[in-house]
Amino acid sequence: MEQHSHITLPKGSIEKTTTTLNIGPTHPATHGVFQNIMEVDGERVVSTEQTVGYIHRAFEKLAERRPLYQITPITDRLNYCSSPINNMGWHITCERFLKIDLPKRVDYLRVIIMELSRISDHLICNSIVGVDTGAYTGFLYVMQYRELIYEIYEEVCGSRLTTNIGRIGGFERNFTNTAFTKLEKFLNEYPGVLREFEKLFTRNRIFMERTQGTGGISAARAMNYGFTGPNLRAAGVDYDVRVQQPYSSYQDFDFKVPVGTTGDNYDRFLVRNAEMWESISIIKQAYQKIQEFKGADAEIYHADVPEYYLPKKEDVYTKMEALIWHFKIIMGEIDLPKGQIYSAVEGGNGELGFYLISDGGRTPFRLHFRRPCFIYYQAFEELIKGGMLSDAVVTLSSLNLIAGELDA
Amino acid sequence: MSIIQVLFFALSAFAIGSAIMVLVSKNPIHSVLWLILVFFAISGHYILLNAQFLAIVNIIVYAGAIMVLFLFVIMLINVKKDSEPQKQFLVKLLGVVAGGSFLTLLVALVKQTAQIQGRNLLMKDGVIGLIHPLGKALFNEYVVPFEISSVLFLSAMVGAVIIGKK
Amino acid sequence: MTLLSFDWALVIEKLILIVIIVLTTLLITLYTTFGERKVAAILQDRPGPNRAGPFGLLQPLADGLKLIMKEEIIPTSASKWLFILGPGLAMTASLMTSAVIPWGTDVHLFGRTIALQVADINIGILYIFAVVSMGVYGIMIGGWASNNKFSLMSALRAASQAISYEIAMGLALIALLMTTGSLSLKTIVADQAAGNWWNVVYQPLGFIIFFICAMAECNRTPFDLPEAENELNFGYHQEYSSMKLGFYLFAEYVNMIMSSAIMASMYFGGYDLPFFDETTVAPNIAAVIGVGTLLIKIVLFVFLFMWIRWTIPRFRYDQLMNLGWKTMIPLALFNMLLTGALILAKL
Amino acid sequence: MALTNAYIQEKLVEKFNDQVFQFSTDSGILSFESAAENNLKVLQFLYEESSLGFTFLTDLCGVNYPDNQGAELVVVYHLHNFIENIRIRFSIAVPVTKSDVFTATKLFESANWMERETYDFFGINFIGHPNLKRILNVDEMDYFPLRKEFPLEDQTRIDKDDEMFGRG
Amino acid sequence: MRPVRFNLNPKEAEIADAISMGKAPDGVPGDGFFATQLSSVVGLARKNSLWPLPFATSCCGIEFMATMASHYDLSRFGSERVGFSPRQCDLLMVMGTIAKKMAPVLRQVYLQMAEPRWVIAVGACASSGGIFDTYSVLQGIDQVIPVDVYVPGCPPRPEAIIDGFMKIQDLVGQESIRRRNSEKYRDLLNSYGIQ
Amino acid sequence: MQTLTNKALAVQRQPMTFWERLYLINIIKGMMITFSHMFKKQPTIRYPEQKREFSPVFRGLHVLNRDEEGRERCTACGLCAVACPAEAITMEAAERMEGEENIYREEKYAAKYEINMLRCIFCGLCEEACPKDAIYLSETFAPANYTRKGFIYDKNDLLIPNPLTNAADYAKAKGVQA
Amino acid sequence: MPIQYYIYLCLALFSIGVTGVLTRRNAIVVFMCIELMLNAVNLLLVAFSKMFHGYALVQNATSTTGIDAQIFVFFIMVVAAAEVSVGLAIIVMMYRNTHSVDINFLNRLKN
Repeated sequence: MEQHSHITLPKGSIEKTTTTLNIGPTHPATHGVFQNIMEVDGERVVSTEQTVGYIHRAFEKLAERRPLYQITPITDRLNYCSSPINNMGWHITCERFLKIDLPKRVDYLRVIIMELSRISDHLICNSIVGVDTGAYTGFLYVMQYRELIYEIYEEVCGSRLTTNIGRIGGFERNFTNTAFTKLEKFLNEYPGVLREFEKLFTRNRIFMERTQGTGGISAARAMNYGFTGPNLRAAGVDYDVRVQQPYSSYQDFDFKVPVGTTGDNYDRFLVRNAEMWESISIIKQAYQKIQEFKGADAEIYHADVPEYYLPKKEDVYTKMEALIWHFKIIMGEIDLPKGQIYSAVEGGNGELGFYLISDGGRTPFRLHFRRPCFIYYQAFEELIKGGMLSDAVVTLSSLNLIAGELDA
Repeated sequence: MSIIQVLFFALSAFAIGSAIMVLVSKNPIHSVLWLILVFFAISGHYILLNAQFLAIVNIIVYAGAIMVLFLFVIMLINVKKDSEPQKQFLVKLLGVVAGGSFLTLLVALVKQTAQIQGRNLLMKDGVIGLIHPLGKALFNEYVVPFEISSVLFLSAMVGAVIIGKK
Repeated sequence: MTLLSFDWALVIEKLILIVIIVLTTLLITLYTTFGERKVAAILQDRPGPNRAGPFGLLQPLADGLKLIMKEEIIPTSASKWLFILGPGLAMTASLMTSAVIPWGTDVHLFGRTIALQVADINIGILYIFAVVSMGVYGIMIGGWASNNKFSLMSALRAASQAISYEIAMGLALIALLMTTGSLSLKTIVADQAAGNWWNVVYQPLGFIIFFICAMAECNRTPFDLPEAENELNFGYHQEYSSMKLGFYLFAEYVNMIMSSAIMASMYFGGYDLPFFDETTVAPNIAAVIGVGTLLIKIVLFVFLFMWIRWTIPRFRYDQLMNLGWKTMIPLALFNMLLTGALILAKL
Repeated sequence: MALTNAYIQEKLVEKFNDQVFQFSTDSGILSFESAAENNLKVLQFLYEESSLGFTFLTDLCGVNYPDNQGAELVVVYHLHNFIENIRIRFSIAVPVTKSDVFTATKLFESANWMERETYDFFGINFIGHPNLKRILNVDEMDYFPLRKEFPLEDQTRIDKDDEMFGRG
Repeated sequence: MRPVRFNLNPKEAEIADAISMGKAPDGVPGDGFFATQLSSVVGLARKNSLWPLPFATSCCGIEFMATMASHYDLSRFGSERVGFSPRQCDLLMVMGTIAKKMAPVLRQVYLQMAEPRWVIAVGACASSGGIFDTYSVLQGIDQVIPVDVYVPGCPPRPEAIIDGFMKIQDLVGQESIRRRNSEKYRDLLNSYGIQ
Repeated sequence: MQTLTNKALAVQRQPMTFWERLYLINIIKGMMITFSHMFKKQPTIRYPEQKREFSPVFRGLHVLNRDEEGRERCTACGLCAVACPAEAITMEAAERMEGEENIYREEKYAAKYEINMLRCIFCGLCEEACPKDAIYLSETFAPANYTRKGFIYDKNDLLIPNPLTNAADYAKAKGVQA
Repeated sequence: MPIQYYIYLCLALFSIGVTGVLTRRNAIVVFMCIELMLNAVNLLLVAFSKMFHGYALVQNATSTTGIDAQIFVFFIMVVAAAEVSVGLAIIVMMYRNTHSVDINFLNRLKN
């Protein structure tokens, strides 16, 4: 019929009943820097295409131009919610590569710092899940106590977030008594807050309904997607680098690896919460072990490696030999051994690996970071497909994607 | 002219003007909004006639529910202004002519009908439009139709859900 | 009693009353926004705004003046008139409710007896219902006119939410009407003030349903899906700047105050101060006490709204619908049947 | 049964003979190489052979050796067997002029973005990749920034005096 | 322990240096009394009601959270209503690295903001690129949008962020309501290619 | 998937009980928590009025140290500039002239010493790198400014007061309350 | 007020509705025009009810003559609401299937 002739539909448009939503890169749910181009049918997500790279900073290229000790500040900015883990992961990599053995006390101090930063990392993630389900107050309650962690960092290294904490071979200075007092304060006050936080969310039906059954993934799929850390554990695989390949004397501690069953948002939330409790227990054990060091042992805060660890300042001012080492280290004039190493630590959100290739020069020939976020953000589409738009938001935050790490 | 007459003519003009705007608006959303204004005008007439209950029900049901549904559907399928199909001018013209002659015919008819000549209506007095007598009538004499209409409504709802689920 | 009695003195009196009520409402609203920020702050262990004027009391004025002086942006792709109409409609609809609320007992001034109620229409509750059902247009039109997908989505959410919860609200009210036997708010309040129990005693379930539905109608957490900032980025008022945004933000608080006033009047005795015999004081003083009592009740309800908002997460769209259709409506029906049965049993 | 490096080597040689070579152990991790066209076969063998079971792709990255004529670009895979808790490193080399490598996305979903990243950084062309385009950098970029010949720095920077740093 | 603890001469910020200030050219009559009064009242209102748009991309965003949280509480300044809709905000707080891929987005957000708008670059990365002197990072956001206040630090402490915020407040409080219509302002925007 | 370790611990994920299904109980519990916070002491530091004590190792603005006789310690060796990952330090060396011994401690000194605070990431590596006890990070955080030029700190801004000519300020910089 | 006024008003509204049905092709607008016609009829019913009520009152002060018309209006509203819910569901379905709200498109039903 000719009167219909002007109603010609573009091909495929009859089937297309979806809307394209562009979420990000400045959408509140993406915490800044991801872009999700979502196809939604009403409120249901049909598909999504993730775009990343909005804060790509070329860490790997940068690291090729820097002597080892200058790479530490770069690792700070990988996962900035738990910078100390990155710092120490890098130091542990260097130490393994340079075959430096660390005194036990340094290991234990590192464990304390690392577990503190794991707590702060999980804390941010879980409270942001709370914020994204609409409850802002719990977030502010726990943020108060994150400040306690920051105070400890500040006491040890002088900075709050991008800590640049520790050096290859140990710490830059011994922990002061104030630091330990602050740690005790933290250990006393924190469990109560965490309990309160759990009470606010865990058994609240609205929260349970928002998170249960959304963003779930099976263990096999999660492994195929390269999940590690809490996200993999939530799916039911008890893989933890701290247990599988202990570093920094983690074998000396008694702790559990919490695992979930379905890998959904609620499981991730629970796993992170449980891990915080484990971290507190680890810190307590480590603190106890540290107190057992007495006398001169209690002054050890670095390994005795003059080639890599800066000499004492007083020696630099007075002794020629120390001054020479000082210059050599700072100028980066120490040749690295040839070879390559892959070393991993359990970062805030998964296996944080450092793949270092040295050709015998003074800077790494190539340094590659295995960034857990980058690897599992790929699975986002599978996680949220068929769910609601609101689920996508919660899933995004419960994956704990840190843009700095993701984009490197 | 009494205040009631003033109100009557104002509301009538308002109603007819808005109704015409319903017709001529290209954008269906505008049509909906104009139609809501028509309903308000009609509710105004009800109040003039002291049919308070009907006035308020008219707003609740028509303006508050039915038109929201219309708006909802239009937004849901998001019909764009330019994709709105238009009839050919001739067809439109024919439609207007037909409507106009229909009006003329009816007006002529009314003019000739003797029964209604010179009869007035009671404007603001009388209690039948109030909720009390209406409720009494509704739940005494008209209780069976009332129940039937509720069943009708329920079945319509079920039907709508079934159609929508397909 | 009709709506069309033209006593010019009465008209002037009513006009003055309307102006006073609207201005007072706006002033209270202004400070409710401030109160919301303060309450949130105190619940969250922080001081809240305290640098604008003494204790930050000038904060809402600063916000208002800033919003007025801000540039008006009407997106080029938006439909202009509707874009302006949206916030205006939202504001008007929310203010119109105040007409039927009895703010106190009669006042005697200049030899006249002035009722502190703009219009005592005998279908007051239905009127409230009609106005509430109009409130959603502001959001829908604004959201649609912004020509933004998030806003549109928010408008759809708002519409379906409003329609769904209106039903349960109405059913809860019907149960209340069965006990009071009147649709006039003035009568309902007067009955409660006359020494009877407050209606909440007879209708506890009905009150809870009404309260939840009121939260949903005001778009407050946990029902603030239309403006969920984490998903829809403030939804329908995303594209609004300047005072049009202010209107939307304001309308939410006006709605909140109005629904608090309605709840206070219908379930909590309105201007009735418990354990106090109003006849012992001069009528004008009694009226003032009544107004004060009502305001205190409103403030308490508003605080409750805020307290809930800053405690719990929000629903998801489908859960919201489930709650509305599968829980609230059956519950309200049950409440209605129960009330009916009890009334019959008593007779 | 504990899986040892020696056993893995033995199995690999048994299957691929001289197509896998350069076995070495660096910091406890067995590394070996193969020809570029065999990468998928090797990965599949490692994945599917029940006694090996390297089902987890830990990492995939590229390296550029500008001095190795004919093998300038290298792709390194780190694989992990969770149950036996052992890692291996496997690499292939391709020339920069014809950098064609088969994609591992069929085996590991996780390889998808890592390969895109490697393409973005080094320009290694993964054949069969579902969506091989730049991931971190802007699409308009016309070079592969992590190759050694390209400079790190933004050349337009004005607020720095390079001469003072001995890097000018 | 360090032999010195404090730097006694941190640089004072000269408000006259700000890009939005600057003297009126000769021959332009000053505002009348009423206009001046209005300006100052409006400035007072605006400075106490700066709604920030946190363009938080990385580390500084986390410190911004700390600034918003109970320990520092930015809401004391009347700014807790953070919005992510550019239309509703007055202050664009750019926190974190802006890569070249992100720069157009940032610019777009700036363009969408309603006048009057201010920009604060928080942290080394946003202000100058920081340690990321690399091919992919924008060396300071003032290459794409005009910046009113820079806050150094990587990331700045919450105190420093608040300090920067108060600098903005000073600026806002002194701004004439006519400034946004002035020739100078148009020239500034034109220099960024913004009409 | 078999367990990999003997340390696995399943998380507590019970189904909802009847009371939890009712929403209200847990909501009221949560509201009680928030309500109890109304009476808690606020940890807020009202910044411009109240100031927080920074730790003695805090990494803030740099200072250039002098020795007890008021001579500049810096010898312009450039180690700090090399160590700086952000390359924020610029310096120019000069030979000490006759008669300047009371100004400069070593034979070489920094004629120009500038730190770009906008570049600086306050990592503290320069402090560690200095072999002459000359540069330190202080407990003063870097203030914000309106222009880029307000962040180029030259020697005048960085040097601590001279103990001989300005003893009071020197004591203040040392943190010794006079 | 003479009853003719109301009759003319309602006729006008009704005719506008008729014209709309004839001239518009958008199913939703057509539907709205039908609602307009219904409302015109409703108004007329109320008007007549008041007319007869007025005359009945003269004879009997407590007469409720005319109330049935108002109840009829009430039922019309109920039916209209039911009709709209089904009708809009149909329109949505039609839109889903044809991606258009053009009523002429429905002609295809016969093929």
